[in-house]
Amino acid sequence: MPVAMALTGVAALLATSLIAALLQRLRGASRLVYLICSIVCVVLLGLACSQLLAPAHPAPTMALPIGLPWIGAHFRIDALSAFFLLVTNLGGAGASLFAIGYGAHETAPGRVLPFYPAFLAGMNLVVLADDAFAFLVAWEFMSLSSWALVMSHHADGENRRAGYIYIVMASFGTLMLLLGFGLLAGAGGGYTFSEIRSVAAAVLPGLTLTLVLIGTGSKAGLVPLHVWLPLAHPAAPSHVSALMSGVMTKVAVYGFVRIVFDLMGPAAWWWSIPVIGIAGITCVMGVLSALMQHDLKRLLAYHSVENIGIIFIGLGLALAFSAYGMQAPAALALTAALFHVFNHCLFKSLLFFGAGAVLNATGERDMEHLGGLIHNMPLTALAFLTGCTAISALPPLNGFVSEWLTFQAILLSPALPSWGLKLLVPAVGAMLALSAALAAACFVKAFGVTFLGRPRTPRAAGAGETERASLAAMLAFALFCLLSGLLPGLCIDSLAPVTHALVGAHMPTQTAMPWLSIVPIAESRSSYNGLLLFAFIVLSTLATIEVIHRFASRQVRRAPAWDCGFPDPSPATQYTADSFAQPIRRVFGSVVFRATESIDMPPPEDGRASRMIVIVRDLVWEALYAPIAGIVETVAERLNRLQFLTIRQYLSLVFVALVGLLLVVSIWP
Amino acid sequence: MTGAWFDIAHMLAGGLVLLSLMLLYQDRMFALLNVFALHAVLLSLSVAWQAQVQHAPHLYITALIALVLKAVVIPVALRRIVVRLGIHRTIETVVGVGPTMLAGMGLVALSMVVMLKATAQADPLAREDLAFALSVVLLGLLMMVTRRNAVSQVVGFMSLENGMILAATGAKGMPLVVEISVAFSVLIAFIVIGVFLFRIRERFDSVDVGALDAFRGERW
Amino acid sequence: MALIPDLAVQGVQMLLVLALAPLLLGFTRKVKARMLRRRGPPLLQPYRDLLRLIRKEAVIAENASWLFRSGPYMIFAATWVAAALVPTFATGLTFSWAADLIAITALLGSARFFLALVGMDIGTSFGGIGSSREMMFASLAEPAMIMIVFTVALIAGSTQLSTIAHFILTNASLRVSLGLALVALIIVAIAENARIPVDNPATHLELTMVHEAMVLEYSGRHLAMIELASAVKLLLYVSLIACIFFPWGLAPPDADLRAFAVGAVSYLIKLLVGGFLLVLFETSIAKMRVFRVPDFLGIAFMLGLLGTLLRFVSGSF
Amino acid sequence: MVSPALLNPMLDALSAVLVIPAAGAVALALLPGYWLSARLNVLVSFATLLAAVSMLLERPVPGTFLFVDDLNIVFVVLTAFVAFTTSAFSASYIGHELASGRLTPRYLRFYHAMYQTLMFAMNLGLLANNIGLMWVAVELATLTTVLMVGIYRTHEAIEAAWKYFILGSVGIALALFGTILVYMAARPVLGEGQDAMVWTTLIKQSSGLSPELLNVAFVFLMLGYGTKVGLAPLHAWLPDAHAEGPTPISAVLSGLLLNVALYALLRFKMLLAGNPAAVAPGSLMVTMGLLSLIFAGFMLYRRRDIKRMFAYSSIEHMGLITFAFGMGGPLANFAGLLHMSMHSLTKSAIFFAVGHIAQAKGTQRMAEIRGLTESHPVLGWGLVLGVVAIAGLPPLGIFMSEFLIVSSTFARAPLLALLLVLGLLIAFGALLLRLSEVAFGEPTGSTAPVKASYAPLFAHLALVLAAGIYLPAPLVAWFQTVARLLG
Repeated sequence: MPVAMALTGVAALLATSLIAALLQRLRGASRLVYLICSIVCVVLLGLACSQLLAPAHPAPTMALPIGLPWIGAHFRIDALSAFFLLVTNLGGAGASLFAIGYGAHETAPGRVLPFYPAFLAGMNLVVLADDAFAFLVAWEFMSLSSWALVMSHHADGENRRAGYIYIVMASFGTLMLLLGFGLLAGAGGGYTFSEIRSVAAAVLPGLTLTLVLIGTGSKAGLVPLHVWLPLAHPAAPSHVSALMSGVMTKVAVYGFVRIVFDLMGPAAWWWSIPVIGIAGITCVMGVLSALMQHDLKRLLAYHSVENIGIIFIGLGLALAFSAYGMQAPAALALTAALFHVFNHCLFKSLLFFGAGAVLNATGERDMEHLGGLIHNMPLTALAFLTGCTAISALPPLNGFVSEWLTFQAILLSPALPSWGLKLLVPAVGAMLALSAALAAACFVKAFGVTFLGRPRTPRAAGAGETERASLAAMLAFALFCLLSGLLPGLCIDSLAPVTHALVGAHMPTQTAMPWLSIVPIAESRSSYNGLLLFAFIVLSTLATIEVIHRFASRQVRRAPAWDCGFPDPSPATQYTADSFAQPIRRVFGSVVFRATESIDMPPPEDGRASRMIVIVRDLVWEALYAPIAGIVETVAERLNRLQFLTIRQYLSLVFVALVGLLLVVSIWP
Repeated sequence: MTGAWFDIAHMLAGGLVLLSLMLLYQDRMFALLNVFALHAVLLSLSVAWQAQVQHAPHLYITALIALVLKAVVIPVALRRIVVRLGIHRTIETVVGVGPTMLAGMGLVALSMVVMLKATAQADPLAREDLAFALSVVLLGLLMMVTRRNAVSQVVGFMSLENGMILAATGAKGMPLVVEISVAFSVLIAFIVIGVFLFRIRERFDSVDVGALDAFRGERW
Repeated sequence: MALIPDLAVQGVQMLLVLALAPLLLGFTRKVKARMLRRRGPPLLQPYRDLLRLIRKEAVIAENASWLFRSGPYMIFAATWVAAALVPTFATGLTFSWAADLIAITALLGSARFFLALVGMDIGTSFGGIGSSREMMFASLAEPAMIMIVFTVALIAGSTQLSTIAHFILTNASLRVSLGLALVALIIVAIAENARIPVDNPATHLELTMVHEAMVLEYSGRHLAMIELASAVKLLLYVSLIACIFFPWGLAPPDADLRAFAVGAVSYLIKLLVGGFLLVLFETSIAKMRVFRVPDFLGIAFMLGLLGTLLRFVSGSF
Repeated sequence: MVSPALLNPMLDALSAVLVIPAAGAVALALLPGYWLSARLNVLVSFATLLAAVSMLLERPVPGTFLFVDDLNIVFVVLTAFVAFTTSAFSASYIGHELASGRLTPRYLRFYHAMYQTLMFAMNLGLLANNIGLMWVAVELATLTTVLMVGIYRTHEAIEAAWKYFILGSVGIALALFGTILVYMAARPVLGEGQDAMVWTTLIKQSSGLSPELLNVAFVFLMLGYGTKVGLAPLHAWLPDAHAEGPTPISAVLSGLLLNVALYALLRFKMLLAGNPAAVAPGSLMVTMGLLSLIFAGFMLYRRRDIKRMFAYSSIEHMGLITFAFGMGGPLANFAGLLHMSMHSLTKSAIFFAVGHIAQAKGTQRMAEIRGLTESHPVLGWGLVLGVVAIAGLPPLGIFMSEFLIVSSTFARAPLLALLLVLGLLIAFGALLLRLSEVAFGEPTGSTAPVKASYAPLFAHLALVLAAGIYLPAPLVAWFQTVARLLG
């Protein structure tokens, strides 16, 4: 009974959080808690794998007499839930393992330990839930526990603000989803997913789609609902940031896939247009904003926005294809999206781990204060570098494979009959290409400024390698990145049941291909073989080294940096994060961020240093959120006068109400 | 019942409405109190008449309460309050008497419409009675709303309550009328005592809102 | 098809690109010098330079990391592999389907990624300038390249170079989108290879250099690796243009030796023509300011996007 | 005429629920010494609770004055329970007030007597089978609470009490007029005298009553009892009364008295619902509910006094409940009942926490209360949990009712649901904003530990949590029957 097992795991997590609440004062409590969490996650991971590789038909379900009384709480593990269960617990296990080392440095364990397992449990429950109520409860519980984690370092006002914006956005999204389910379930209140499925076509599909897009998008971080994300993710402890960025956004994607592909019935072609359009904008906006950051964790958080965009491009394409009954392309697009979900979970968690390790070693999140860490933290640097390469979609790592698949799906879309899509898809393809290139720039900046060069502060110079457990987590994830890049066929094949269930087809079996290369449609059309490429590169590298070292010189002399003849001793002359991004800021920023640079040059006689002022504005916030806040403020202020009336005036309110109602009654027919 | 009975009840009720309008019109404290005493007397008369008509002796108690308490005790008490608060010269009305009167007329019309429309099949006495009662109630409320002074507002409330009693007694055979009138008298007593104890003069409507903010416990 | 000969052909191809790359470089220098009324270095000078560099000891800054030392080899290897995957004289090589055009682009991307990183490793201001500008160029050149790939792929219905070449060969006809793609590809090639007007391979003037600034700290064998890598990259782009737009003479899969010979000869001719045209272009215009380069590359991007759009809208373009 | 029913020699549970608090009030009025009286207060409340629960087991037969049916027993048990826990809370709260000298023993004796009188009045109002008697009971409850709100004798307290008193009296008067009109409507059908005011007979004959008269009557009743419920724009008394009175009274006001008024409203709604010709009362309730919800939501933003803020949140939730009952239908009514009980428990729990917090920090001004989770972890997290619950976050009970209300409404009237969601969001934003200031950040004010019994607070929260996760089947069935009653 797999569902029962899964629920037991969840229960174990919840129990852990209770225990943690009681034992938080104990020494070694954190190790214990994280150990338990990682074990539970590994177990759930195994369960998910077994369900994904050998899906049971029909999907195992289970109903508990909790939740809505006359419905109860339904849980189910089909291929889709199994896949996301896998992603969730993979990330969970990694984060817990990382936290075994990392958590020791936690200043306020009492505010992290009780909520961490609850957060994991919440995410698992979302994936397991099989009725609207259970789904929403789990969904909001997930938000709530993560909010508590964001608030764990509450002394900092910024974090409090982040937490506040986060929880408000989260419950806004939940309410939208609630409305959406209200539409799907109808007045009768048929809240179980099976009942919703049984309804042939959704009423008001446009409204439902909008609500779902807002609801899940606000959690996943689609522009313009992403504002909370770059605030909240960095505010949490790093292993939690890893979970929020690497896993929780994926749970949101799960929500979208589950509702739109599974519950809403057959898709209409125009559904895909808003999805694809928003996704494209999200890509570019996300990566550009990431480039403007110099806070390492915030950069990573913004970059999650970009990856969410990539995922939603795939989903949108899949919607379009399946709406026109082109099942094979739909399967390709969906596979691309889901594979990218998996990959992003891997390397984004990895990168946040790295950021956490750096944070522990130096106490700094600001790249401008870092640098040269590769010398003192070689292994962390290696793992982080792998993550950077993977997330920049460079072969032979995994990030490239999923983006390559997405490109292949785009290349199939001219066959779509709709003109709107004919115009939209290439534009979005361009955006995707653009954001892929910018991502590379972004991570050259991230790695180069943080790990390379000379240390910019003593704290950076005095950094030391991080704990063994944390290292293990990072290196393991780096290895996964490499493996799933070299053997993508395995991952793609294991996604087959999911796509088959959702769009009625799956990609050709990849492991059957010669030399383990992946072939979306036909070998003559396109194919890619990461393993071979990797072997090639490694071999030729070794060969070159061998040749040169054997037949030519191998001696090395260390000397001061050349630097065109006049090296500068001060590390302050290095390129900083901001100056690295300056060319790109000048190319794109002036449009997207209204970025302005001004130089304040003091007159000759006064001695202060001249300064360069860069102003980067967040137009989304200014155009959308600030006005809303302003409106609420003004209305509240206006209405507030009613608090200061006199009794006579209050009486006159009553009087007016009475007379008004009497008038109504008197003119009532 | 014969027409005479009916007409008398009718006349008494109508008289009450007239007196309510006069209350609205008064702009001197003592005069106001006098008119109110008259109001109470008229009420007790009509209640007694109803007791007579309906052969409901317990209504006499209500009439008695009305007479003793409202026509004598409370006006006297209020008079003393007025004296010691030194407000016997002033009546600050929010809007002028003219508009107030007009509004009063409108309210009477409204109550007529509402009631006569609503009580199509009830017996005529009850209908008229209810209509008048409602207009007395509304006029009382109007008075509370348009007067700044605590005492005159108490008067307004009491006239409103007279309307209630009128309606209650008009409703033929209604039980608990006595209890209700007693309960109301307790209410009135509380209000008067409140005015008396806490020197409430402006609390109904403090002109200076800043003082009120302090009371609201906001805006320190 | 038999594995051994195919592997042999593949090996020949790899060695060929390695062998021809410096030659192309020398050829361009020579021609350029001639055009500027100079005698110029001998044709084989690049080989000599490389050999000397290899023999020299490598001088490395004190704070160089392992990345700095291993970088050049990785860059070189990635570029070399990418070049080996582009059909030069014959299509349908054994490993040609190991990576399609997108993958080749991405391989060059990873080479650049590491180049930019090693540029920042020492922590000098020049390295920073170089890397940041390089990435800025790349952020436009790469999408432009992808757009070109889209256009071509939509025409040929494949992203496999062999298939594309074959398609162009079999039903050759002038196409608007193809023309757009060609122009765009040339622009991208110029930018990617740090040629005038985007960058000047010959200068060490601080404010103008981009590529040179990144490799400023390198010496000895490391520098040789990077020089060779850039030479190979130049060759790669020339042969890429040749393979996509002028595939005539390419030996078909499992061809006989004669076909291979024809292919080799025609390839050599294409290289010379390409190099000559490049030099002609370079000598005829001046280098542009760094912040005009985005406009230059933007043109390529727009052309590629236009081509793709046309293909999306109708198959006849 | 009330007396015979009360001094009924055979003490069945029904009269016990009334007699025990009445006797308790007398005893407490005579008993000196706060320690003893506080304990006695708890004891009496517990006895009342027992009596109330016993009514669940076997229903007393309805009399002409008092009766028990599925609807009011919900309220009675809830009232008795919250009254009991609140008395326990006040036992630990009042001691501090005495120590800090805000209250003298004399006032304390008065306070306890009044507490039981209030319980008596509320139970009477709930159990009354006679609409006149119900009215008297509600007025009695009003008077007692007025006296307790003003008990601190500060300017603010007196002002609040006075405002409450005046507005309440007017409301009561309007309610009476409505009651008279109902009687008038019933008289032609049921004849003169008792029957025309006895609930059980009224509801039987509801279809025969004159619809026009009922419409007018409902206007008056809506405004009259609505004033007590605290619906905008009749709400003015509520925030100040909550803010200035002793915290146990705030808890009782929010948790119970509002419910009693709402109960009266529901009774008359059933009456109209039973009469096909009458105007549907739903629309009026929906309008006022929505108005109160959104209005209170906005008002929350500018609050500086912590108790006043939660008073406004009570207005908001009362609006939501009224809205639900106005929508009607099995789902919405069920949700309304659930929400009402959840709100009583949660809001009183919040006031328990707030009371201790105000005592610990020596102020009610939120600007001076910071970082509670640091300085007073138990209280702070208790408050967080309470606010999270009241804001409607799962897995706590209020989420379930809000889920049902919103989703069922959206299927029937999308526009209303959107307004509803808007109001909920606004209120949510305000509550969480204040919470993140009060509960988190650098602690300010005294960090001296408070000696307080957290049992009532966490008992309520535990109940709310449990209800959010699992509702026992009998309770559900019972609520469903009541929902059906409400039509």
